Amino acid sequence: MSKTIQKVEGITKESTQEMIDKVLAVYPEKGRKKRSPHLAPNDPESGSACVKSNKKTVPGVMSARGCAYAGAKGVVWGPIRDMVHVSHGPVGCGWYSWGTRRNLMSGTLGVDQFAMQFTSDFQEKDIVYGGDKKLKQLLVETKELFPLAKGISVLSECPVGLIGDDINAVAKQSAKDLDIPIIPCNCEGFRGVSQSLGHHISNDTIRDYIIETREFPEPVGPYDIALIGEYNIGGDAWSTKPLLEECGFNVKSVWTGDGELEKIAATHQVKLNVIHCYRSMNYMCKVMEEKYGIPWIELNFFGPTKIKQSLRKLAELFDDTIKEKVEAVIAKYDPQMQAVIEEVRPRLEGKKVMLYVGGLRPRHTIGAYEDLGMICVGSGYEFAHTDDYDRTAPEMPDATVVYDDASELELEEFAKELKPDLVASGIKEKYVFQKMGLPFRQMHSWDYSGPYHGYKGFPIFARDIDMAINSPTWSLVKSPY
Amino acid sequence: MSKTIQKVEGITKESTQEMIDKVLAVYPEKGRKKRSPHLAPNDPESGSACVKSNKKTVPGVMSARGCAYAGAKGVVWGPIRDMVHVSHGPVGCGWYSWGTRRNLMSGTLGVDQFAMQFTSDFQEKDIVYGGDKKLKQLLVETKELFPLAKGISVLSECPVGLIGDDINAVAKQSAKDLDIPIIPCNCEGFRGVSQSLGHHISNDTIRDYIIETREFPEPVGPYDIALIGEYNIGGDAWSTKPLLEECGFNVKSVWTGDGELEKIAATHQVKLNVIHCYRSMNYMCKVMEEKYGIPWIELNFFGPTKIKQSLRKLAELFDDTIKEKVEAVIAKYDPQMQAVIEEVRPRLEGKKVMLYVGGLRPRHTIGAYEDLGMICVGSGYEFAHTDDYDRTAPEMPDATVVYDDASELELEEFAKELKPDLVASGIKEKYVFQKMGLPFRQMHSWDYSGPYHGYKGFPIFARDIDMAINSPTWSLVKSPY
Amino acid sequence: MANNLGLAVKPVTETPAEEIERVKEWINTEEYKELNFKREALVVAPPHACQPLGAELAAHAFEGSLPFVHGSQGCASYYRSTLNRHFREPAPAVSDSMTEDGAVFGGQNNLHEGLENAIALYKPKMVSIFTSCMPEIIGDDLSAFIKNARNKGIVPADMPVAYANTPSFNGSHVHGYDAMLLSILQSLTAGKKVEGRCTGKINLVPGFDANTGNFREYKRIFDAFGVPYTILGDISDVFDSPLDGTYRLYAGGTKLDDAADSINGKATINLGPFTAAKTYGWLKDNYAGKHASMPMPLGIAKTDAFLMKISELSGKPVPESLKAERGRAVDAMTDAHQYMHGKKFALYGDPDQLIGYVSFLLEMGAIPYYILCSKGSKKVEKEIQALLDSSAYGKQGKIYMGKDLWHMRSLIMTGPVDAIIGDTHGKFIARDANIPLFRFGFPIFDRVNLHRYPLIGYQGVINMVSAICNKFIEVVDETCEDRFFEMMR
Amino acid sequence: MANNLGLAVKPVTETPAEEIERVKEWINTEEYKELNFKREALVVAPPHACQPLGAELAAHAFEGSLPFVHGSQGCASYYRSTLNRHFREPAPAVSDSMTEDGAVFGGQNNLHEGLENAIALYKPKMVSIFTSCMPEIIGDDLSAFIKNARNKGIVPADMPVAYANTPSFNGSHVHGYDAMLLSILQSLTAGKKVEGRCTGKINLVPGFDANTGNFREYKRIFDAFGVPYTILGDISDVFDSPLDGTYRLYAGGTKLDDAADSINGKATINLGPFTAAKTYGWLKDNYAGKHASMPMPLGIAKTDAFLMKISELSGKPVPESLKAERGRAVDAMTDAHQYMHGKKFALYGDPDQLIGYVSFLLEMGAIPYYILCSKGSKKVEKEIQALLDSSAYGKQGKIYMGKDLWHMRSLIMTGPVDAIIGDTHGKFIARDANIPLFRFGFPIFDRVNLHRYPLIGYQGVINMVSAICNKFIEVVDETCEDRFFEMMR
Repeated sequence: MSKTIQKVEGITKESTQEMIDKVLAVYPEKGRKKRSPHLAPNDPESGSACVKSNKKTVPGVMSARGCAYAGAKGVVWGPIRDMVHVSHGPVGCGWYSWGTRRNLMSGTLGVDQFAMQFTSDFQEKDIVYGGDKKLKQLLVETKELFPLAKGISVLSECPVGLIGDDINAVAKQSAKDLDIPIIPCNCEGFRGVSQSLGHHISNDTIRDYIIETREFPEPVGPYDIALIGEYNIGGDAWSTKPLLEECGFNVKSVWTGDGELEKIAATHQVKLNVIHCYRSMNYMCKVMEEKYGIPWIELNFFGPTKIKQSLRKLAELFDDTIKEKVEAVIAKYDPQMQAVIEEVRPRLEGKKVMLYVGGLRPRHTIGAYEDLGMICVGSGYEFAHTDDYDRTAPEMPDATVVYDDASELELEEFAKELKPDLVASGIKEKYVFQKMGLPFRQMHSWDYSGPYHGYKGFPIFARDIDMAINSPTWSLVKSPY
Repeated sequence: MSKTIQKVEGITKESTQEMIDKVLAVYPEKGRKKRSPHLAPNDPESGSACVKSNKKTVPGVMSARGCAYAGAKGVVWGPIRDMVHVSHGPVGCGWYSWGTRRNLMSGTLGVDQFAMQFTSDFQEKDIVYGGDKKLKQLLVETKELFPLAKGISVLSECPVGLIGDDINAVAKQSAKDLDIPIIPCNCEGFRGVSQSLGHHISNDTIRDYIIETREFPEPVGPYDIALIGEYNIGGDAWSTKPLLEECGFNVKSVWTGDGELEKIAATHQVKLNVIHCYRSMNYMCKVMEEKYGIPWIELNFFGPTKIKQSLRKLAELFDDTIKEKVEAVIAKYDPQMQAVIEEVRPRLEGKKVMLYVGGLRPRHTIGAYEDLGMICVGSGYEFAHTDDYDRTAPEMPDATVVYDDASELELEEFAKELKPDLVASGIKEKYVFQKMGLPFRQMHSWDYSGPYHGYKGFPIFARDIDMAINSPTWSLVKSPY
Repeated sequence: MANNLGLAVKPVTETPAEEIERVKEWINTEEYKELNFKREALVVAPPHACQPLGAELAAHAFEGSLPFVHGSQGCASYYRSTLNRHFREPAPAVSDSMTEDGAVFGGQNNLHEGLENAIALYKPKMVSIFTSCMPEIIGDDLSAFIKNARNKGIVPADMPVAYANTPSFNGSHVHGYDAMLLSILQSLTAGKKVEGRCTGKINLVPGFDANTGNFREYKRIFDAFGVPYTILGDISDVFDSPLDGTYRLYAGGTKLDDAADSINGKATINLGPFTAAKTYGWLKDNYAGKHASMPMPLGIAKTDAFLMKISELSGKPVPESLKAERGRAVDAMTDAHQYMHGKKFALYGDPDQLIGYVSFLLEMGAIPYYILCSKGSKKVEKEIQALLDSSAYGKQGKIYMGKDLWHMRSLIMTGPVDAIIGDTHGKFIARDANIPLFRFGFPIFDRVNLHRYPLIGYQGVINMVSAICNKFIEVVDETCEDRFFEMMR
Repeated sequence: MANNLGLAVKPVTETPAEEIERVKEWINTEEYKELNFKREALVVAPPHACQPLGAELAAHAFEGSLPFVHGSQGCASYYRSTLNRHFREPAPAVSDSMTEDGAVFGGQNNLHEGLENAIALYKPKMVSIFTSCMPEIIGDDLSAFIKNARNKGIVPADMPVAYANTPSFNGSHVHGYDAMLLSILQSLTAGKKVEGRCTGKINLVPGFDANTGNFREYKRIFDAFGVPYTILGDISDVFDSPLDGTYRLYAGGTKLDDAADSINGKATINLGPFTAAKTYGWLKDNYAGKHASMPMPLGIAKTDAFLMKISELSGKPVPESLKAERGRAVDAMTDAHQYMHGKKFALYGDPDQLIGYVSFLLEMGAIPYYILCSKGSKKVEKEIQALLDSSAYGKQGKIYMGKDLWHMRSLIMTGPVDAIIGDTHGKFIARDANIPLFRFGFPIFDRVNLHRYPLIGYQGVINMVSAICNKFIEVVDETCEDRFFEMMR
């Protein structure tokens, strides 16, 4: 998916570095030294990361990062619909992550789908005397009140690790007693530097407790694949899964959007893992590759250009049946997508977007904006690693600014300098930029819209971007008096 | 339905007359002379009217009365659901009477039910050149756009009569041309002294254009009756009609609540006319009695006492089959009604109500209040005749005030003097009394509740009266500071 | 067979169910729409009332003014109950109860007797007389009748009596309001003009508007400016009076002295400009000070213009507090724009309000799709068209002048929209089309308190945004599949 | 069979549809309810958050105050996004990003480095520090850390630094608010008490309240009295700032000087009284002037009491304008009582708000049927019970302390009510029970602007009446048979 190096008028390595230096000047020396390696002009030619990443957040800088628990509960475990996910510890963590990620789910709440907040609601006495006994009791009650739950995840919050509880032992015993998978996940928020470790820990628990505990009753077929790192935000999986099926694949399981525990557990049987969000699930892809010899491929489902490239790249791994179907699918949808572009692009041509998100979006969405005629003038990740930035370099125009774990001040100053027509970031940033009069879309939650993935998603994405940038409300910002 | 003469503590002929004199003193001499015969203490023993009625309203007194058009459109014709009722003249009259009477209807609006406002929307040029031509065209358009309408009524507004249009000729010709009954109703608002003449004129047009134009296909049975003067306010007819049916009758037509033109047209075939609202439809009962020998009986469907009396009185006219059914019905519902009374009466015992309404309610509802333990301390009609007041005298306690076509000032002053716990009157009075801190129910429209008729209605009536009087909001009226 | 009336007797029939189904579908078709739009004589469900209703509203708007209907008492009952139902408040008004003999002898006797009684019973500070059909048809000479009444001593010499001809077969409630207001101002200001005198106040003429919240908002805005003002006329206390155990026959209204002195005002702003056109014409010729006629302040731009006009006329800057309110309203619009952007609306109502709603919708990126005015004019159409032309979101807008709600129904059933803005009378269409109706117009018979929430000004913008967007979200919440039922919206 | 993890391998199964249907019905039964109420360890869908969230709200409420989370940055992200979503506004706050090594070395280094950076980057006038779990577990000594920071010159000598221990395993957001507020006031007023000085102002402590409209309403009420006041602390401009092209990191809040001088106030009114109990306890001992603790002014009676208290403390009569507002609110209640009378409500939320809703509902003749507080207390229960006992409409009311929304679901599915009053989290129950949810609580994630409409005071009464009654009417309009679909309601 390489492409020619793009330039943006007025943006040079020097101008970008100057902009970076200007904001760094505000920092005290120590802070400046720490932040400096995380900010740099992009060098697409190098094809590799221009910034450092996955380091501790500098204290006091107003970071957008979450924690390991957030990565475990919000990202990996939470979307599995047929399990009860217990936020083990004080009430807050589960409360904040209750219904706030938009990983949509099928099923009936409290019956065979469990999107409520389950918590052990630690009190002072649980801190003093430990929470293991309470956990044991809680698991019994969960099984009793929610008999159709296929399993229970126990997601530790900070106090659990700090007071030395042994949830692993409790889970083991209770799983036996209750005859139901109970997965202890030591994802205390203080672990690691961001939600990223939460993903890793969760991947590890899938490896240790889930995978290969089930098998599909039907024989394995040549087109059996799994869709990994697809969380069904705003219904994304309900766009991508049918698309892959239309291309001739059997999508045996989705990790973990609208996910089902037993299908995830049987994923060791598929022929290929198709991964979308590399950051949060590459660990398990690698495990499955090593352990079961399952190859994996990274795709991009944003915007017709990337979708087309991705589908063809995927088809390359299969026979002509698939190749023909993929071409037929492209032939069917591409004109529809072009119609969308024709409608919207005249209103968006040349508009500049600045991205700051998590997961795969800071690089994966660039092509979709480009499909709309837009230019990416800055991008960065909340919790990425070097391999993410390596992959980002070729996607972004030359010398545009890259920021890792950006502080709000940095983003503000960059926006003031770059004057983007759109900022695409998270809820914590949204109203900051809107107050500045800058159009904004939440790109973690699709701003309560979606899906944005696949051919079903692109027209919605295009409509939303158009609406955000061209809403007449922006012309009202400046008072005439 | 006679009863022993009731007394109200503190109310004597003298006290009432004093109260009347006090308010009359405010009038200029001429006005006082005109109003004086319309205000008097009740004399139940006399069994006859103590006031004059059906006279011109005194100019300038803030009367609650409507006009002949209101009596025709709002009361008699409007509720017939399968006809188009054209308000012929300027836009207003039809607009004001559009959906404001709560005569509920079955059917689908614009298809086989026509509760919209149909108007010829007179303009200056229609006044100058006459509206007959427009009417003719309008009738064609009506037939074309509303093919399922069973007929069209043309209800004249004031200008029509004053400019000398001949709607009768137009109706006659168009009825022939379009092959559909078209009923011209010369109910200009300036005719007569109140809506009462509108009822009469409408009755006359039914006589002249409708009755005996249809016949029921099935043979006449011994229990075939018509329900006259039941307008289905808030669904009243959907309580009274099934009740009569439960008693063994075939209710062949209802005049005119949720009414059907052709069934009304075949009413000359029934064995008995049961009339509820005597005022608005006694004319046609008398016509049917004279012309077709159909007897009629006045009943009262408000409150279990009156309902019971009414049903037995009705049964008296029929054989044992009916008598047994009526007793069975009473035995079934009476205990339910007593349960309602037991629940509500302790909260209403001894409460005083002042009535000022139209039609049959100023006398017919008294028994229902009494069922709840309440006392009527004043009553009067907007547009009654002497026969109404004759019928009222025995229902009201001795010496309580009777007012005919009361002015707002009179009502206000009487309320200040009598301090009723409830005023039951119309929308124009409602907020006046509420501002005085007096509980109030609209008793033309059941205050957007209902039904109030029959056994189905009484529990709702009881609940509403209880709610109105005992709403805790009344205790908030006086500020503590 | 013929009956004894000489009419043919047929059997009672039932319309076959299939026939009903057929027509049910037919009335939703293009074919029906075309037929429907061919109507020339029949008017079905027009959303406007007649002149005297508006006249009564104007008559209520002045201190101690008793609305007096010269005509049948039935007319008065209709006007009063309309106002009762809309405001859920008293609407005290009298009539002189003309009947048949009026047609023969004219209405002078009724008028005189009525005035005598009304003044004795209801002790007004002024009487505001307007006409219903009968006297208009028979040609009563109100001017002469009232002169005679004065001569006969029926009306105290110092009691102002205004009178307006408000024929129901011409214009709508809006025109009646204009006529009555004009007469009231003429009668109150007669002889009050003092050369060189300036009250220092700005007169505001909002025209027919049955939203008491709007009036309170105008006052709050002037107070924020610290600019003295006189509203001509002010219904806010009249139709939003306290419930405290005392019934006030005259619960508020513009003080008569203020109204009289308004002729010596510093400036006069007419909002509308269709709603009080005649009055404004006269004011411009007769009132001291500067004059301005401008649209109702609905939406941001029109509110900006209003505030800047106050600023210009008063010489005071727009206060910071209002500027902050502006920012908060724009904030609310921006935060919610995604719930309205691209949504199609059908609108109907009085001309000036329609112009305001169109302006507001365009500011939100919403599409005013059908704009219907049952008593519009070429001028109104031109004004709305100009607005539509000013925005990309106005391109699809179609204007229907002189059409009614039965036309609107055909439009919506054949070319759907997302919502309707109108008054209570649109609820049947809204139900048939299964879309929300936003009750911003008059009358509102089926909701409580809506007239207490201003639609004008920046606060009005927030109120409209809230009502519309929250309803759209609610519809999603109530109608989506389980799997799309979400915590956040 | 066992896999290479040593775990048994079973086939992938599908839950049979009948089984799903069975459980679907079962969870709505009395049997399930009983089982559900037997829970001792598991908590499902509790409608309260943890202390630091409340602390952040308090920390935002003062001019130039930067909320500073001593703990993991993930915690800060959670608190901030909750406030972002509720207000649709920025919520700038920092954390000192403690990680594993904090457990070993304590959090002083993080705190110091964080303060240094935060002060340089975000230039606060004060820093308001509160804790999430980690430092609470490891026992960081904030007091010492901050002293050290001052000694090391990390914090300017004249910059106030407040700090509160807000353990998440204790109390709820309400208690965190209380703790932070107390610390802010202690730190701002330290050394500011001047014998004999009186600011002449009334201090108002509204406690945890995420309705900016309420705060504006408090201010409007004091202004109407003409009584000077200081609100401790004032979030109204912070979370309802204009969109005008300028981002303000600190958009409002109680002025620090005013807060400092509040210790010399004429009087202090604590509203709640559960929401800021500790703060009030300290204020009573340390602040000059008179003190009063009273319920939130929700409903007429509690607003009356509030106004009379202001009147008593200020020596000024309740202004006529507010008395008229009272009358208008009572008018609105009376006009609409029939739409609420006898309707059953399920309520949940914070104690003080629950007390207010119960009081308001009883005034309307509505029935507070289930009253649930997931962090209640015997004292709260007693207070609510006393209210219920005071009215015939309270007889059926049942109070549930320490229960959650999964309990509430069982209650409602087995014993129906007409509506729920709560926050967004109740929407799933409302959907299952097919009844309206009135979002009067916190947070509101799925509607716009609701936090801009006051619920307190007389205007709040009108807003609650309007929201509730119009929704009930709407439900009738939307669900009735055609033959009961009417123009008037």
